[in-house]
Amino acid sequence: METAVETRLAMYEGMVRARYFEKRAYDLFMQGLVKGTTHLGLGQEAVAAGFAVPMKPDDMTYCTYRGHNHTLLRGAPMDDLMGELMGRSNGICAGKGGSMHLTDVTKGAMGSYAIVGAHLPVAAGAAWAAQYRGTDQVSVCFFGDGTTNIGAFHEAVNMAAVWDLPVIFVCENNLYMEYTAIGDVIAVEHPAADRASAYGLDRIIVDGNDADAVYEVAVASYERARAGEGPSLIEALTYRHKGHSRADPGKYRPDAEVEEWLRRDPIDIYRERLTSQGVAPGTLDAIEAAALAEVDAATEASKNSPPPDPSILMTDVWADGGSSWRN
Amino acid sequence: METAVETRLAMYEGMVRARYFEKRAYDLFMQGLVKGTTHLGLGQEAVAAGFAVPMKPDDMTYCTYRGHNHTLLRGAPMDDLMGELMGRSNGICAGKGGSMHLTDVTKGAMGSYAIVGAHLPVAAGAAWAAQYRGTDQVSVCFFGDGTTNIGAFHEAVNMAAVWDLPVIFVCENNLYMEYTAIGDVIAVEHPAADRASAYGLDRIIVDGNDADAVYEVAVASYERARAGEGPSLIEALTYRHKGHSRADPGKYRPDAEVEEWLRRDPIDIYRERLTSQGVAPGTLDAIEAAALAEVDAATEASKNSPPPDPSILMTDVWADGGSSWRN
Amino acid sequence: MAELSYRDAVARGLAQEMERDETVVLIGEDVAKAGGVFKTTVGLYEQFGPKRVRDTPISEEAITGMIMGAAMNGLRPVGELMFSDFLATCWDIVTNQIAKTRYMTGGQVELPLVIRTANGGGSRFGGQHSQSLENWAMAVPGLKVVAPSTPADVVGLMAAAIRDPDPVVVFEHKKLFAIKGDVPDGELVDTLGTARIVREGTDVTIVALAAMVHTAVEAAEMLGGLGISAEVIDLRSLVPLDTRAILQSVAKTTRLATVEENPRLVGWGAEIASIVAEEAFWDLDGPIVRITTPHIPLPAAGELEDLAIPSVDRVVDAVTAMSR
Amino acid sequence: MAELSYRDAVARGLAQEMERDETVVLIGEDVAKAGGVFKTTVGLYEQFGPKRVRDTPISEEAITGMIMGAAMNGLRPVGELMFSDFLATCWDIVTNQIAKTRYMTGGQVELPLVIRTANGGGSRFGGQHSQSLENWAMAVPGLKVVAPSTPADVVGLMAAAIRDPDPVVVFEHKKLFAIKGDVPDGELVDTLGTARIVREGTDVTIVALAAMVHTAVEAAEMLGGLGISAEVIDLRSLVPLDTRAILQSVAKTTRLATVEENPRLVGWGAEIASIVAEEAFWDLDGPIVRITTPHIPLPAAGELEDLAIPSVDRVVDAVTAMSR
Ligand SMILES: Cc1ncc(C[n+]2csc(CCOP(=O)(O)OP(=O)(O)O)c2C)c(N)n1
Ligand SMILES: Cc1ncc(C[n+]2csc(CCOP(=O)(O)OP(=O)(O)O)c2C)c(N)n1
Ligand SMILES: [Mg+2]
Ligand SMILES: [Mg+2]
Repeated sequence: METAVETRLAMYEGMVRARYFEKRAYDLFMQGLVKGTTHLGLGQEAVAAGFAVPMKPDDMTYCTYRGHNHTLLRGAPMDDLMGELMGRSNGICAGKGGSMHLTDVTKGAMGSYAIVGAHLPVAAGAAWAAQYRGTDQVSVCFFGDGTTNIGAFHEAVNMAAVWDLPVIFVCENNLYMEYTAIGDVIAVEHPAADRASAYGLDRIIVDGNDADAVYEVAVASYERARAGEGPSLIEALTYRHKGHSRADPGKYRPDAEVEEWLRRDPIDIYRERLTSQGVAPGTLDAIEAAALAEVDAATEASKNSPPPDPSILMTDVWADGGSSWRN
Repeated sequence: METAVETRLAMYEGMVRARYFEKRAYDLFMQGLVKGTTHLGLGQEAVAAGFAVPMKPDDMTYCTYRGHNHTLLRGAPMDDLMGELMGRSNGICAGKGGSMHLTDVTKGAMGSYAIVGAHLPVAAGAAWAAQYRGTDQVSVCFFGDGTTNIGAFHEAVNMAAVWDLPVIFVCENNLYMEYTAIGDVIAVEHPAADRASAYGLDRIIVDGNDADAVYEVAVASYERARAGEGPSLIEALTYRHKGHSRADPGKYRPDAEVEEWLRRDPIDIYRERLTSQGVAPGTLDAIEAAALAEVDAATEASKNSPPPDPSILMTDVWADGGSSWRN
Repeated sequence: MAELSYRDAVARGLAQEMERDETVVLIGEDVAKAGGVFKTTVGLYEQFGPKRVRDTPISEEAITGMIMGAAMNGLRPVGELMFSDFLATCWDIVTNQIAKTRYMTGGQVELPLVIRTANGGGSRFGGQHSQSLENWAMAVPGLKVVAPSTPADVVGLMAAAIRDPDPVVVFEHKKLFAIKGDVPDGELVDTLGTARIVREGTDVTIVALAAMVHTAVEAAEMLGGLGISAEVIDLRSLVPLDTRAILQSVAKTTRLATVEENPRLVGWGAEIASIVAEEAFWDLDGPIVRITTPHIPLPAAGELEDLAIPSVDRVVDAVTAMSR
Repeated sequence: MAELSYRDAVARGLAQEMERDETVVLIGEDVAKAGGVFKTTVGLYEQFGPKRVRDTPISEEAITGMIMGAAMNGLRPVGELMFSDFLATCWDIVTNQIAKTRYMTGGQVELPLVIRTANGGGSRFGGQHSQSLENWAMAVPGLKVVAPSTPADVVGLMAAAIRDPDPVVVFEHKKLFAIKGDVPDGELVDTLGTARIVREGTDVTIVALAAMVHTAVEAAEMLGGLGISAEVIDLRSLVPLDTRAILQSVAKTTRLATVEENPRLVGWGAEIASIVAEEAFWDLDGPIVRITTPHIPLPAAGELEDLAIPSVDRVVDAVTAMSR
């Protein structure tokens, strides 16, 4: 089963766009233009690409504060994402969400959730509605290794398994929570895979830095879900190149470990593989150049976008558009 | 490794006392003398006996609303327990707790908790303090099959495993939650045992209607805990003879299933075994008679005990004895 | 017009909405085959089948999280939390996720869901199964909060809650399950945010909710005998809040008392008192009095619990004292 | 006397108590080797070692449940919840277990524990990491609630909280971590339930807490320039509540305003307003005014967040208007 070259180029493009976008976000944070906090998925792009590319438009993605890449790869406009990070009025959430809450429902990017674990049952619920309505949608939920120790993980995976829901739980195991290693806080080796049997699920581990491998696992899990065979719990092994958030230098990580993983950069690996398999370097260069141009344009557009209008402070608490709690 | 006959008689006595106590509680509930609600452990006495008898006085028991038997078997005075069920001033919690919150800290009965799952981390915390202070105590935590699906279960067992805490998690699998079978809401066969590996723990299942078997498993887990080898998660297979609570007739259970389990009454089984192994029936009769007399006396004492004095409404919110939140 | 119990009114309200809209579904612990532990969902499983009325594991975060996700994808789900005390076990999902998602996404996400839960004391269940927690929900921007006091209101407000495009928490009062009342025939749909003047009066306004409405009305009758004419307002919903009804009444009576079952501090009564102390200060002819459960957990023993929860006598005494 | 940041004062208060009592232990996510995500526990791991300062999994129910159990068995544990918003994820443990256990057991169980948590907005973190939730804790009988506004108060109130035999939730304000202030040398132990008059005045009483104390003081300075003499009270703890300080001040000034960071409905300001409207009604010469964040989740964009949280200008305007 050979993956079509266009598909693979789409994954390459997705990874490169995410990479440039997040590098820029980092620079803008250091310049004080992105405020608050920001959690980068630099180094984890292959997971996002492998899962996003084979999704159908009405499939649903749930992710975390480390969700730039997932949201972008579902097709959310880069301008609006950048604007949201910068708190501008072009922001995808009108500036109300910020870096940790990127959402584009029109593209199936059903939200970025910033309380660890909370979105797992939500993703399961979306899958339940898909099952109930017979829509053939799948719901994909990304989360980190550390998230496997919170109660909501357990409740959601169990319920999804019992109800055979079309939801894919994807643990991006990047070896660390914030500043503490996952190995320090679990009694098994694999935070997600070694828990799968507790829910009657298969133990699935994939190289999260290999876009092709991720793609294959993703497609298999989607097929299973659409066939009514229930959820999958997948552990993707990967690494974040930077610290947990903001300006965290990530010093709690051994140098050798960081170096080793930087050598296993998913984009470098994929570029090499594609070219060695006959894709013209120029094709990939063009993708990179386009991505960079897109990031530049998004940055420019967002810099030029005004801050949110004060009037929106009081809108959209309720469906009537307002925030009134009284008459 | 033969269990001493006195130990076995203590277990028999414990089971019989619990049985008579709870039968009386049921009668009193039907007479309107026990108010609110009450959850009986009738049929589950062997679990309580097997774990309680080998405990040391300063070991700690944490249990649920279905905790009459565990609290009684740790040595809480029967009068005071009956008084608490009846909401009288002789109640072990002064009438403030009720059936679901029986506690006797002086006997190591560290409380009955009525929110499913909440006491698992609490029991782990008590074990952590034991480990920290080097007291050689174990903490034993009883809960039902349905409790294995709530987040607190997952968080507590994981943390206990990672910190090697001297805590024993005992799942009393009585096949039902309230009115729904456990089999309907899990994707594995054994709600606790089939989850143990997720925490690096052994898969332990015991016949919860066989006091000797429970005793052996309990002793082994205590030894492990005191040796610093960490927690155990034990699934005891048992059955409740009555409904979930109050006057629930338990009609959601197949007749044949109920009959089968009534035939496997832990007290009948144990009486038969003891007599067949040479214990004089008269010895057991005497234990039964004494237990019945104790229950009669406790009932009488509680009936004669006045309702709580109104003044205690406002006591014991704070350590200063009062409830004032202002000056 | 039929006489219905408050308990049966819950099922009737749910059935009415499930009949007209097949995206309305109900999940919770023991809600299906068993008909609910309070028998509030009896018959729904039989009428609507296992796909629409589903039992769940004991997983409150999953229950509330799942209805949130389902509401994002085309359903109008109703989730039952057996006791309102269990809101605490899924409070993150309710407050941080359900309540905030529309706002945080700039209005992208609509969450037409209902959380139903049995609330309140008086049943001798002890501190973990007796709380009145409407004020917890009221404190959270993004949640609507309903607490009916009569069978007819149960039906109409439940229907309104289900049809509402925003998340609504419906507090069903345990002590009221057995009461009966007339419920009009046919489809009933009420309006959230409308208080009801249960009893007119001219000397003092007594604002109450759920079970306390009945306490307040009884007290008002007795106060009448003592020459004090009390107006009783049943708030029915806390969010939206019918401040107009309260302010109008206080403008007439010049006095305000609130009767709350929740513990003393920062209950909904404090909000009402503060609104009146700010907006109707010049209407007032005397102090605002809050009658509440003391700031203690609820005790199990009947004699103690009855002392804790505001009684008719306590309301009569307090209102008499303030009217001197 | 040394100048210390609010952030460093947290570590100093903890270290002071850990030095004198080896039953004091600290657990939480990233509190040990990393020194806390807000760097509030820097140095404690090095000074007290891995047994007394321990990193946990991301398991807030386990963190709070474990400190409860440990407090039942001889320790005086301190648990950190990284952000106060995460209280929602363990709210059952905090409210139904920790808060109620002494009462429900008839006084058998003592729980000398502290939950520390970073609270409040202004950091552009968005709706799930910015809430001011002191009012949630205040609503729960059995919890003491502390929220310091200065480095010296952080040390003294932290020590008092740790020594207190009851469960205390200490809200550390994120926006204040960087502020500096003088802290006396030597052991500092403050008293819970004592408000402080930060600035004396005669025309109006402004009651504030944590970051809002600084806002209120700045506003009071400006009001002085406008001819309005404002007295500013820093509550410092909500439970116990120093009602005496508030009532005395209002008796003098005859006017009350509260400045709260939490959303509008049922905040602590409503409790204060209600107490005054009941007990000091005849002292008042005008409406009680609450200045709060509107009843909305907090937005992420700086311009919006600044509009939402009470500003100096907003306080000045509101107090000027009410003083007319
Ligand atoms: C309930 C909760 N606890 C703690 C946090 C703070 N926090 C944010 S991210 C994070 C680490 C999460 O680690 P992991 O799940 O591995 O995801 P990663 O950040 O590595 O992608 C923590 C502890 C939170 N947001 N929610
Ligand atoms: C968090 C929570 N959810 C629901 C309940 C209501 N409830 C009380 S007991 C019970 C069933 C518990 O089943 P199991 O754990 O098997 O224990 P058993 O009663 O069989 O001993 C339920 C659902 C509760 N007390 N707490
Ligand atoms: Mg991680
Ligand atoms: Mg059971």
